[in-house]
Amino acid sequence: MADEDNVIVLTEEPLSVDSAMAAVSRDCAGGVSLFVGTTRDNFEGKTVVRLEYEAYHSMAIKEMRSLCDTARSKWPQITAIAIMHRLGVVPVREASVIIAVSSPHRIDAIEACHSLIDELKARVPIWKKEVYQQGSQWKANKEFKV
Amino acid sequence: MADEDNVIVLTEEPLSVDSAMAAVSRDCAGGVSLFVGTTRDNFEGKTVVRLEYEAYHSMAIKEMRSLCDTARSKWPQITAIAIMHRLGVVPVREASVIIAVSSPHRIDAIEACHSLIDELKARVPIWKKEVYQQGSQWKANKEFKV
Amino acid sequence: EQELISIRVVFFAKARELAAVSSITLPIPSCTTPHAALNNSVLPRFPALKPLIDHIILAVNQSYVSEPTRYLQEGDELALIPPISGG
Amino acid sequence: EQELISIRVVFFAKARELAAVSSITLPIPSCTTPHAALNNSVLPRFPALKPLIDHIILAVNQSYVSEPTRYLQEGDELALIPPISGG
Repeated sequence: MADEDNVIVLTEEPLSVDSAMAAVSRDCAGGVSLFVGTTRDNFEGKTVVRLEYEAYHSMAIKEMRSLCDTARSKWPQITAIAIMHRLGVVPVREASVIIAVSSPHRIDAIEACHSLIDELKARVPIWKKEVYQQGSQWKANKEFKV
Repeated sequence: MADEDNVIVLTEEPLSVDSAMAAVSRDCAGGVSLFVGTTRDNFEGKTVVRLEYEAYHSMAIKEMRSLCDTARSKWPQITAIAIMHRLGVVPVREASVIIAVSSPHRIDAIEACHSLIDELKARVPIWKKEVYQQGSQWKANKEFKV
Repeated sequence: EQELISIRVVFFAKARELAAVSSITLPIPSCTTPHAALNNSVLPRFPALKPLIDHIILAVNQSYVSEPTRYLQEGDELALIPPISGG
Repeated sequence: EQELISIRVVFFAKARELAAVSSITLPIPSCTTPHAALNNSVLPRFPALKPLIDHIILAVNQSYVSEPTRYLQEGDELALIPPISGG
Protein backbone atom coordinates (compact mmCIF):
# COMPACT_ATOMS: atom_id res chain seq x y z
CA MET A 1 0.00 0.00 0.00
CA ALA A 2 1.51 3.31 -1.13
CA ASP A 3 0.92 6.90 0.04
CA GLU A 4 -1.13 7.60 -3.07
CA ASP A 5 -3.61 5.01 -1.78
CA ASN A 6 -4.29 7.26 1.24
CA VAL A 7 -4.94 10.73 -0.09
CA ILE A 8 -5.23 13.40 2.61
CA VAL A 9 -5.95 17.03 1.76
CA LEU A 10 -6.41 20.17 3.87
CA THR A 11 -7.06 23.17 1.65
CA GLU A 12 -8.71 26.58 1.40
CA GLU A 13 -9.67 25.80 -2.20
CA PRO A 14 -13.14 24.45 -3.09
CA LEU A 15 -13.39 20.65 -2.89
CA SER A 16 -14.46 18.51 -5.84
CA VAL A 17 -16.24 15.14 -5.80
CA ASP A 18 -14.67 14.41 -9.20
CA SER A 19 -11.18 14.82 -7.79
CA ALA A 20 -12.02 12.66 -4.76
CA MET A 21 -13.40 10.05 -7.15
CA ALA A 22 -10.28 10.25 -9.30
CA ALA A 23 -8.08 9.92 -6.23
CA VAL A 24 -9.59 6.53 -5.31
CA SER A 25 -10.43 5.07 -8.73
CA ARG A 26 -8.62 1.79 -9.36
CA ASP A 27 -9.00 -0.88 -12.08
CA CYS A 28 -9.52 -3.52 -9.39
CA ALA A 29 -12.25 -1.56 -7.55
CA GLY A 30 -15.92 -2.31 -8.11
CA GLY A 31 -17.38 0.23 -5.71
CA VAL A 32 -16.69 3.71 -4.38
CA SER A 33 -18.53 5.19 -1.44
CA LEU A 34 -18.36 8.94 -0.89
CA PHE A 35 -19.60 11.19 1.84
CA VAL A 36 -19.79 14.95 1.33
CA GLY A 37 -20.49 17.31 4.23
CA THR A 38 -21.94 20.60 2.99
CA THR A 39 -22.78 23.95 4.53
CA ARG A 40 -26.46 23.97 5.51
CA ASP A 41 -28.36 27.27 5.43
CA ASN A 42 -29.93 27.00 8.87
CA PHE A 43 -29.37 25.86 12.44
CA GLU A 44 -32.11 25.83 15.07
CA GLY A 45 -34.10 28.52 13.35
CA LYS A 46 -31.14 30.78 12.64
CA THR A 47 -30.05 31.53 9.10
CA VAL A 48 -26.50 30.37 8.47
CA VAL A 49 -24.61 32.80 6.23
CA ARG A 50 -21.37 30.78 6.02
CA LEU A 51 -19.07 28.46 7.95
CA GLU A 52 -15.46 29.25 8.88
CA TYR A 53 -13.07 26.38 9.52
CA GLU A 54 -9.65 26.25 11.13
CA ALA A 55 -7.33 23.32 11.81
CA TYR A 56 -4.40 22.26 13.95
CA HIS A 57 -2.82 21.43 10.60
CA SER A 58 0.00 19.10 11.57
CA MET A 59 -2.11 17.13 14.06
CA ALA A 60 -5.10 17.00 11.72
CA ILE A 61 -2.93 15.40 9.02
CA LYS A 62 -1.52 12.95 11.57
CA GLU A 63 -4.96 11.99 12.89
CA MET A 64 -6.36 11.53 9.38
CA ARG A 65 -3.46 9.21 8.51
CA SER A 66 -4.25 7.28 11.66
CA LEU A 67 -7.92 7.03 10.60
CA CYS A 68 -6.81 5.52 7.29
CA ASP A 69 -4.66 2.95 9.09
CA THR A 70 -7.50 2.00 11.42
CA ALA A 71 -9.96 1.69 8.51
CA ARG A 72 -7.55 -0.50 6.57
CA SER A 73 -7.06 -2.81 9.52
CA LYS A 74 -10.84 -3.21 9.90
CA TRP A 75 -11.55 -3.47 6.15
CA PRO A 76 -8.40 -4.99 4.61
CA GLN A 77 -9.94 -5.10 1.12
CA ILE A 78 -10.01 -1.31 0.78
CA THR A 79 -8.04 -0.24 -2.30
CA ALA A 80 -7.85 3.53 -1.69
CA ILE A 81 -9.04 6.24 0.71
CA ALA A 82 -9.33 10.00 0.20
CA ILE A 83 -10.07 12.41 3.06
CA MET A 84 -10.36 16.05 2.00
CA HIS A 85 -11.27 18.91 4.34
CA ARG A 86 -11.75 22.54 3.44
CA LEU A 87 -10.45 25.35 5.64
CA GLY A 88 -11.36 29.03 5.77
CA VAL A 89 -14.76 30.21 4.54
CA VAL A 90 -17.21 27.64 3.21
CA PRO A 91 -20.36 29.22 1.73
CA VAL A 92 -23.83 27.65 1.86
CA ARG A 93 -24.14 24.49 -0.27
CA GLU A 94 -20.40 24.06 -0.76
CA ALA A 95 -18.46 21.05 0.53
CA SER A 96 -16.46 21.27 3.73
CA VAL A 97 -15.45 17.60 3.76
CA ILE A 98 -15.29 14.77 1.24
CA ILE A 99 -14.47 11.19 2.17
CA ALA A 100 -14.08 8.59 -0.58
CA VAL A 101 -13.27 4.90 -0.23
CA SER A 102 -12.86 2.31 -2.99
CA SER A 103 -12.83 -1.49 -2.73
CA PRO A 104 -13.53 -4.51 -4.94
CA HIS A 105 -16.92 -5.04 -3.24
CA ARG A 106 -19.24 -2.29 -2.10
CA ILE A 107 -19.93 -3.31 1.50
CA ASP A 108 -16.34 -2.58 2.56
CA ALA A 109 -16.31 0.84 0.87
CA ILE A 110 -19.70 1.78 2.31
CA GLU A 111 -18.95 0.71 5.87
CA ALA A 112 -15.48 2.22 5.89
CA CYS A 113 -16.70 5.54 4.47
CA HIS A 114 -19.43 5.78 7.11
CA SER A 115 -16.96 4.95 9.87
CA LEU A 116 -14.42 7.47 8.60
CA ILE A 117 -16.78 10.45 8.73
CA ASP A 118 -17.85 9.43 12.24
CA GLU A 119 -14.22 9.04 13.37
CA LEU A 120 -13.15 12.28 11.70
CA LYS A 121 -15.82 14.10 13.68
CA ALA A 122 -14.63 12.39 16.85
CA ARG A 123 -10.86 12.82 16.52
CA VAL A 124 -9.53 15.28 13.96
CA PRO A 125 -8.68 18.73 15.41
CA ILE A 126 -10.62 20.94 13.05
CA TRP A 127 -13.02 23.62 14.28
CA LYS A 128 -16.12 25.16 12.70
CA LYS A 129 -17.51 28.58 13.43
CA GLU A 130 -21.11 28.97 12.31
CA VAL A 131 -21.78 32.53 11.16
CA TYR A 132 -25.39 33.72 11.28
CA GLN A 133 -27.00 36.96 10.12
CA GLN A 134 -26.71 38.07 13.73
CA GLY A 135 -23.63 36.71 15.51
CA SER A 136 -21.63 33.50 15.35
CA GLN A 137 -20.76 30.43 17.39
CA TRP A 138 -18.02 27.82 17.63
CA LYS A 139 -19.65 24.39 17.20
CA ALA A 140 -18.87 21.15 19.02
CA ASN A 141 -19.26 17.65 17.53
CA LYS A 142 -21.19 15.40 19.88
CA GLU A 143 -18.84 12.63 18.68
CA PHE A 144 -15.79 14.36 20.26
CA LYS A 145 -14.64 12.03 23.00
CA VAL A 146 -10.89 11.09 23.10
CA MET B 1 -41.60 17.12 -3.05
CA ALA B 2 -41.10 17.75 -6.79
CA ASP B 3 -39.87 15.52 -9.62
CA GLU B 4 -36.56 17.35 -9.59
CA ASP B 5 -36.04 16.01 -6.06
CA ASN B 6 -36.01 12.46 -7.50
CA VAL B 7 -33.61 12.44 -10.41
CA ILE B 8 -33.61 9.21 -12.41
CA VAL B 9 -31.31 8.71 -15.40
CA LEU B 10 -30.74 5.81 -17.80
CA THR B 11 -28.13 6.75 -20.39
CA GLU B 12 -25.45 5.44 -22.70
CA GLU B 13 -23.34 8.51 -21.91
CA PRO B 14 -20.59 8.42 -19.25
CA LEU B 15 -21.85 9.17 -15.73
CA SER B 16 -20.45 11.99 -13.62
CA VAL B 17 -20.23 12.22 -9.82
CA ASP B 18 -20.27 16.01 -10.14
CA SER B 19 -23.61 15.93 -11.94
CA ALA B 20 -25.05 13.50 -9.39
CA MET B 21 -23.81 15.83 -6.64
CA ALA B 22 -25.34 18.84 -8.41
CA ALA B 23 -28.64 17.00 -8.83
CA VAL B 24 -29.03 16.55 -5.05
CA SER B 25 -27.36 19.69 -3.67
CA ARG B 26 -29.76 21.81 -1.62
CA ASP B 27 -29.22 24.81 0.67
CA CYS B 28 -30.94 22.96 3.49
CA ALA B 29 -28.80 19.80 3.14
CA GLY B 30 -25.83 19.14 5.39
CA GLY B 31 -24.77 15.78 3.99
CA VAL B 32 -24.66 13.92 0.70
CA SER B 33 -23.92 10.20 0.46
CA LEU B 34 -22.94 8.77 -2.90
CA PHE B 35 -22.32 5.26 -4.11
CA VAL B 36 -20.56 4.63 -7.43
CA GLY B 37 -20.43 1.15 -8.96
CA THR B 38 -17.50 0.84 -11.34
CA THR B 39 -16.28 -1.76 -13.82
CA ARG B 40 -13.70 -3.99 -12.13
CA ASP B 41 -10.92 -5.50 -14.22
CA ASN B 42 -11.26 -9.06 -12.94
CA PHE B 43 -13.71 -11.74 -11.89
CA GLU B 44 -12.66 -15.07 -10.37
CA GLY B 45 -9.26 -14.98 -12.03
CA LYS B 46 -10.54 -13.90 -15.42
CA THR B 47 -9.60 -10.54 -16.91
CA VAL B 48 -12.66 -8.38 -17.53
CA VAL B 49 -12.32 -6.37 -20.73
CA ARG B 50 -15.59 -4.46 -20.39
CA LEU B 51 -19.19 -4.69 -19.19
CA GLU B 52 -22.25 -4.43 -21.41
CA TYR B 53 -25.55 -3.34 -19.88
CA GLU B 54 -29.11 -3.50 -21.14
CA ALA B 55 -32.38 -2.46 -19.50
CA TYR B 56 -36.11 -3.02 -19.68
CA HIS B 57 -36.21 0.77 -19.94
CA SER B 58 -39.81 1.55 -19.03
CA MET B 59 -39.89 -0.89 -16.12
CA ALA B 60 -36.46 0.14 -14.86
CA ILE B 61 -37.61 3.76 -14.65
CA LYS B 62 -40.80 2.68 -12.88
CA GLU B 63 -38.93 0.52 -10.36
CA MET B 64 -36.39 3.26 -9.64
CA ARG B 65 -39.23 5.72 -8.97
CA SER B 66 -40.68 3.15 -6.60
CA LEU B 67 -37.30 2.83 -4.84
CA CYS B 68 -37.29 6.60 -4.29
CA ASP B 69 -40.78 6.49 -2.79
CA THR B 70 -39.82 3.64 -0.46
CA ALA B 71 -36.64 5.41 0.65
CA ARG B 72 -38.54 8.63 1.35
CA SER B 73 -41.10 6.83 3.46
CA LYS B 74 -38.34 5.21 5.53
CA TRP B 75 -36.16 8.35 5.73
CA PRO B 76 -38.60 11.30 5.56
CA GLN B 77 -35.83 13.88 6.04
CA ILE B 78 -34.25 13.13 2.65
CA THR B 79 -34.10 16.29 0.55
CA ALA B 80 -33.15 14.76 -2.83
CA ILE B 81 -32.26 11.48 -4.50
CA ALA B 82 -30.43 10.78 -7.77
CA ILE B 83 -30.22 7.33 -9.33
CA MET B 84 -28.18 7.15 -12.54
CA HIS B 85 -27.44 3.97 -14.47
CA ARG B 86 -25.33 3.60 -17.57
CA LEU B 87 -26.35 1.35 -20.49
CA GLY B 88 -24.31 -0.09 -23.34
CA VAL B 89 -20.56 -0.56 -22.98
CA VAL B 90 -18.91 0.44 -19.72
CA PRO B 91 -15.10 0.18 -19.86
CA VAL B 92 -12.91 -0.77 -16.90
CA ARG B 93 -12.82 1.87 -14.14
CA GLU B 94 -15.84 3.79 -15.45
CA ALA B 95 -19.08 4.18 -13.52
CA SER B 96 -22.08 1.99 -14.31
CA VAL B 97 -24.25 3.33 -11.49
CA ILE B 98 -24.29 6.39 -9.27
CA ILE B 99 -26.67 6.86 -6.36
CA ALA B 100 -26.71 10.14 -4.47
CA VAL B 101 -28.87 11.13 -1.50
CA SER B 102 -28.93 14.43 0.37
CA SER B 103 -30.45 15.25 3.76
CA PRO B 104 -29.99 17.80 6.57
CA HIS B 105 -28.15 15.19 8.70
CA ARG B 106 -25.77 12.58 7.40
CA ILE B 107 -27.19 9.40 8.93
CA ASP B 108 -30.33 9.57 6.76
CA ALA B 109 -28.35 10.15 3.56
CA ILE B 110 -25.87 7.38 4.37
CA GLU B 111 -28.48 4.77 5.30
CA ALA B 112 -30.77 5.60 2.40
CA CYS B 113 -27.93 5.52 -0.14
CA HIS B 114 -26.78 2.12 1.11
CA SER B 115 -30.33 0.78 0.99
CA LEU B 116 -30.92 2.16 -2.50
CA ILE B 117 -27.98 0.35 -4.10
CA ASP B 118 -29.03 -2.88 -2.38
CA GLU B 119 -32.63 -2.46 -3.55
CA LEU B 120 -31.59 -1.49 -7.06
CA LYS B 121 -29.63 -4.72 -7.31
CA ALA B 122 -32.65 -6.63 -6.06
CA ARG B 123 -35.42 -5.07 -8.15
CA VAL B 124 -34.47 -2.98 -11.16
CA PRO B 125 -34.56 -4.92 -14.48
CA ILE B 126 -31.09 -4.10 -15.82
CA TRP B 127 -28.69 -6.81 -17.01
CA LYS B 128 -24.91 -6.96 -17.14
CA LYS B 129 -22.85 -9.06 -19.51
CA GLU B 130 -19.27 -9.46 -18.35
CA VAL B 131 -16.92 -9.65 -21.32
CA TYR B 132 -13.60 -11.39 -20.76
CA GLN B 133 -10.58 -11.84 -23.02
CA GLN B 134 -12.02 -15.24 -23.79
CA GLY B 135 -15.82 -15.35 -23.79
CA SER B 136 -18.56 -13.58 -21.88
CA GLN B 137 -21.28 -14.25 -19.34
CA TRP B 138 -24.58 -12.75 -18.19
CA LYS B 139 -24.32 -12.04 -14.48
CA ALA B 140 -26.94 -12.48 -11.77
CA ASN B 141 -27.22 -10.35 -8.64
CA LYS B 142 -27.52 -12.51 -5.54
CA GLU B 143 -29.92 -9.83 -4.25
CA PHE B 144 -32.46 -10.60 -7.01
CA LYS B 145 -35.49 -12.01 -5.22
CA VAL B 146 -38.92 -10.43 -6.00
CA GLU C 1 -63.88 -21.82 -30.16
CA GLN C 2 -62.32 -19.85 -27.33
CA GLU C 3 -61.90 -16.12 -27.70
CA LEU C 4 -58.34 -15.00 -28.48
CA ILE C 5 -56.66 -11.85 -27.27
CA SER C 6 -53.37 -10.31 -28.39
CA ILE C 7 -50.48 -9.60 -26.03
CA ARG C 8 -46.95 -8.35 -26.55
CA VAL C 9 -44.10 -10.50 -25.22
CA VAL C 10 -40.72 -8.89 -24.57
CA PHE C 11 -37.41 -10.73 -24.08
CA PHE C 12 -34.25 -9.45 -22.39
CA ALA C 13 -30.58 -10.39 -21.95
CA LYS C 14 -30.09 -14.19 -22.02
CA ALA C 15 -33.76 -14.71 -22.91
CA ARG C 16 -33.42 -12.43 -25.90
CA GLU C 17 -30.29 -14.24 -27.02
CA LEU C 18 -31.92 -17.67 -26.76
CA ALA C 19 -35.18 -16.59 -28.38
CA ALA C 20 -33.29 -14.62 -31.04
CA VAL C 21 -35.96 -11.93 -30.89
CA SER C 22 -36.65 -8.85 -28.72
CA SER C 23 -40.42 -8.86 -28.84
CA ILE C 24 -43.38 -10.53 -30.49
CA THR C 25 -47.11 -10.05 -30.66
CA LEU C 26 -48.84 -13.22 -29.56
CA PRO C 27 -52.44 -14.46 -29.75
CA ILE C 28 -53.48 -16.28 -26.59
CA PRO C 29 -56.80 -17.51 -25.22
CA SER C 30 -58.57 -15.05 -22.97
CA CYS C 31 -58.60 -16.09 -19.30
CA THR C 32 -54.93 -16.99 -19.39
CA THR C 33 -52.57 -16.28 -16.50
CA PRO C 34 -49.04 -15.00 -17.21
CA HIS C 35 -47.52 -18.35 -16.25
CA ALA C 36 -49.98 -20.24 -18.43
CA ALA C 37 -49.14 -17.94 -21.34
CA LEU C 38 -45.45 -18.63 -20.76
CA ASN C 39 -45.86 -22.40 -20.61
CA ASN C 40 -48.58 -22.88 -23.22
CA SER C 41 -47.88 -20.18 -25.78
CA VAL C 42 -44.33 -18.83 -25.45
CA LEU C 43 -42.32 -21.97 -24.66
CA PRO C 44 -43.72 -24.07 -27.53
CA ARG C 45 -42.65 -21.30 -29.93
CA PHE C 46 -39.23 -20.87 -28.31
CA PRO C 47 -37.99 -24.25 -27.02
CA ALA C 48 -34.48 -22.80 -26.80
CA LEU C 49 -35.68 -20.95 -23.68
CA LYS C 50 -36.11 -24.21 -21.75
CA PRO C 51 -32.73 -24.12 -19.94
CA LEU C 52 -33.47 -20.60 -18.67
CA ILE C 53 -37.12 -21.00 -17.75
CA ASP C 54 -36.62 -21.89 -14.08
CA HIS C 55 -34.71 -18.65 -13.55
CA ILE C 56 -37.19 -16.35 -15.23
CA ILE C 57 -39.47 -13.98 -13.36
CA LEU C 58 -42.49 -12.56 -15.18
CA ALA C 59 -43.72 -8.98 -15.33
CA VAL C 60 -46.98 -7.65 -16.74
CA ASN C 61 -47.15 -4.04 -17.86
CA GLN C 62 -43.84 -3.26 -16.17
CA SER C 63 -44.82 -4.76 -12.80
CA TYR C 64 -43.48 -7.98 -11.34
CA VAL C 65 -46.17 -10.64 -11.21
CA SER C 66 -47.32 -11.48 -7.71
CA GLU C 67 -49.93 -13.89 -6.36
CA PRO C 68 -52.80 -14.09 -6.92
CA THR C 69 -52.31 -13.61 -10.63
CA ARG C 70 -54.97 -11.90 -12.67
CA TYR C 71 -55.71 -12.96 -16.24
CA LEU C 72 -53.88 -11.21 -19.04
CA GLN C 73 -55.81 -8.53 -20.92
CA GLU C 74 -55.84 -7.47 -24.56
CA GLY C 75 -52.75 -5.34 -25.22
CA ASP C 76 -50.89 -6.37 -22.05
CA GLU C 77 -47.11 -6.54 -22.17
CA LEU C 78 -45.65 -9.76 -20.77
CA ALA C 79 -41.93 -9.56 -19.96
CA LEU C 80 -39.57 -12.50 -19.51
CA ILE C 81 -37.07 -11.30 -16.92
CA PRO C 82 -33.90 -13.35 -16.42
CA PRO C 83 -31.92 -12.81 -13.20
CA ILE C 84 -31.05 -9.10 -13.01
CA SER C 85 -27.52 -7.78 -12.63
CA GLY C 86 -27.74 -3.99 -12.61
CA GLY C 87 -25.77 -1.76 -10.25
CA GLU D 1 16.23 26.43 42.03
CA GLN D 2 14.38 23.98 39.85
CA GLU D 3 15.56 23.47 36.31
CA LEU D 4 13.41 25.16 33.66
CA ILE D 5 12.61 23.84 30.20
CA SER D 6 11.01 25.63 27.28
CA ILE D 7 7.83 24.42 25.58
CA ARG D 8 5.62 25.82 22.86
CA VAL D 9 1.91 26.28 23.62
CA VAL D 10 -0.56 26.52 20.74
CA PHE D 11 -4.15 27.78 20.97
CA PHE D 12 -7.04 27.11 18.62
CA ALA D 13 -10.58 28.30 17.86
CA LYS D 14 -12.30 29.58 21.02
CA ALA D 15 -9.11 29.16 23.02
CA ARG D 16 -7.21 31.33 20.54
CA GLU D 17 -9.95 33.97 20.67
CA LEU D 18 -9.95 34.07 24.48
CA ALA D 19 -6.17 34.01 24.81
CA ALA D 20 -5.83 36.56 21.98
CA VAL D 21 -2.74 34.71 20.76
CA SER D 22 -2.04 31.67 18.52
CA SER D 23 1.11 30.40 20.19
CA ILE D 24 3.66 31.25 22.85
CA THR D 25 6.97 29.88 24.06
CA LEU D 26 6.76 29.12 27.75
CA PRO D 27 9.34 28.30 30.42
CA ILE D 28 8.12 25.61 32.79
CA PRO D 29 9.77 23.51 35.50
CA SER D 30 11.11 20.17 34.28
CA CYS D 31 9.12 17.20 35.60
CA THR D 32 5.82 18.89 34.75
CA THR D 33 2.84 16.99 33.33
CA PRO D 34 0.73 18.57 30.57
CA HIS D 35 -2.16 19.20 32.95
CA ALA D 36 0.15 20.73 35.54
CA ALA D 37 1.60 23.00 32.85
CA LEU D 38 -1.92 24.04 31.89
CA ASN D 39 -3.03 24.78 35.45
CA ASN D 40 0.19 26.21 36.85
CA SER D 41 1.75 28.03 33.88
CA VAL D 42 -0.83 28.67 31.14
CA LEU D 43 -3.96 29.56 33.09
CA PRO D 44 -2.27 32.16 35.34
CA ARG D 45 -1.07 33.95 32.19
CA PHE D 46 -4.44 33.66 30.42
CA PRO D 47 -7.24 33.88 33.01
CA ALA D 48 -9.71 34.58 30.17
CA LEU D 49 -9.45 30.85 29.36
CA LYS D 50 -11.16 29.88 32.63
CA PRO D 51 -14.70 29.48 31.21
CA LEU D 52 -13.38 27.10 28.54
CA ILE D 53 -10.95 25.07 30.60
CA ASP D 54 -13.32 22.22 31.51
CA HIS D 55 -13.94 21.56 27.82
CA ILE D 56 -10.33 21.51 26.73
CA ILE D 57 -8.44 18.38 25.76
CA LEU D 58 -4.65 18.51 25.66
CA ALA D 59 -2.29 17.21 23.01
CA VAL D 60 1.47 16.90 23.16
CA ASN D 61 3.44 16.85 19.89
CA GLN D 62 0.24 16.34 17.88
CA SER D 63 -1.00 13.40 19.96
CA TYR D 64 -3.92 13.47 22.38
CA VAL D 65 -2.73 13.10 25.96
CA SER D 66 -3.67 9.78 27.52
CA GLU D 67 -3.01 8.31 30.96
CA PRO D 68 -0.49 7.78 32.36
CA THR D 69 0.96 11.12 31.37
CA ARG D 70 4.63 11.50 30.82
CA TYR D 71 6.49 14.69 31.79
CA LEU D 72 6.88 17.38 29.16
CA GLN D 73 10.27 17.62 27.47
CA GLU D 74 12.32 20.55 26.18
CA GLY D 75 10.85 21.70 22.87
CA ASP D 76 7.54 19.85 23.25
CA GLU D 77 4.43 21.39 21.70
CA LEU D 78 1.45 21.55 24.07
CA ALA D 79 -1.89 22.15 22.33
CA LEU D 80 -5.09 23.41 23.94
CA ILE D 81 -7.85 21.69 22.00
CA PRO D 82 -11.43 22.97 22.45
CA PRO D 83 -14.28 20.67 21.39
CA ILE D 84 -13.73 19.83 17.73
CA SER D 85 -16.29 20.41 15.00
CA GLY D 86 -14.75 19.29 11.73
CA GLY D 87 -16.60 17.31 9.11
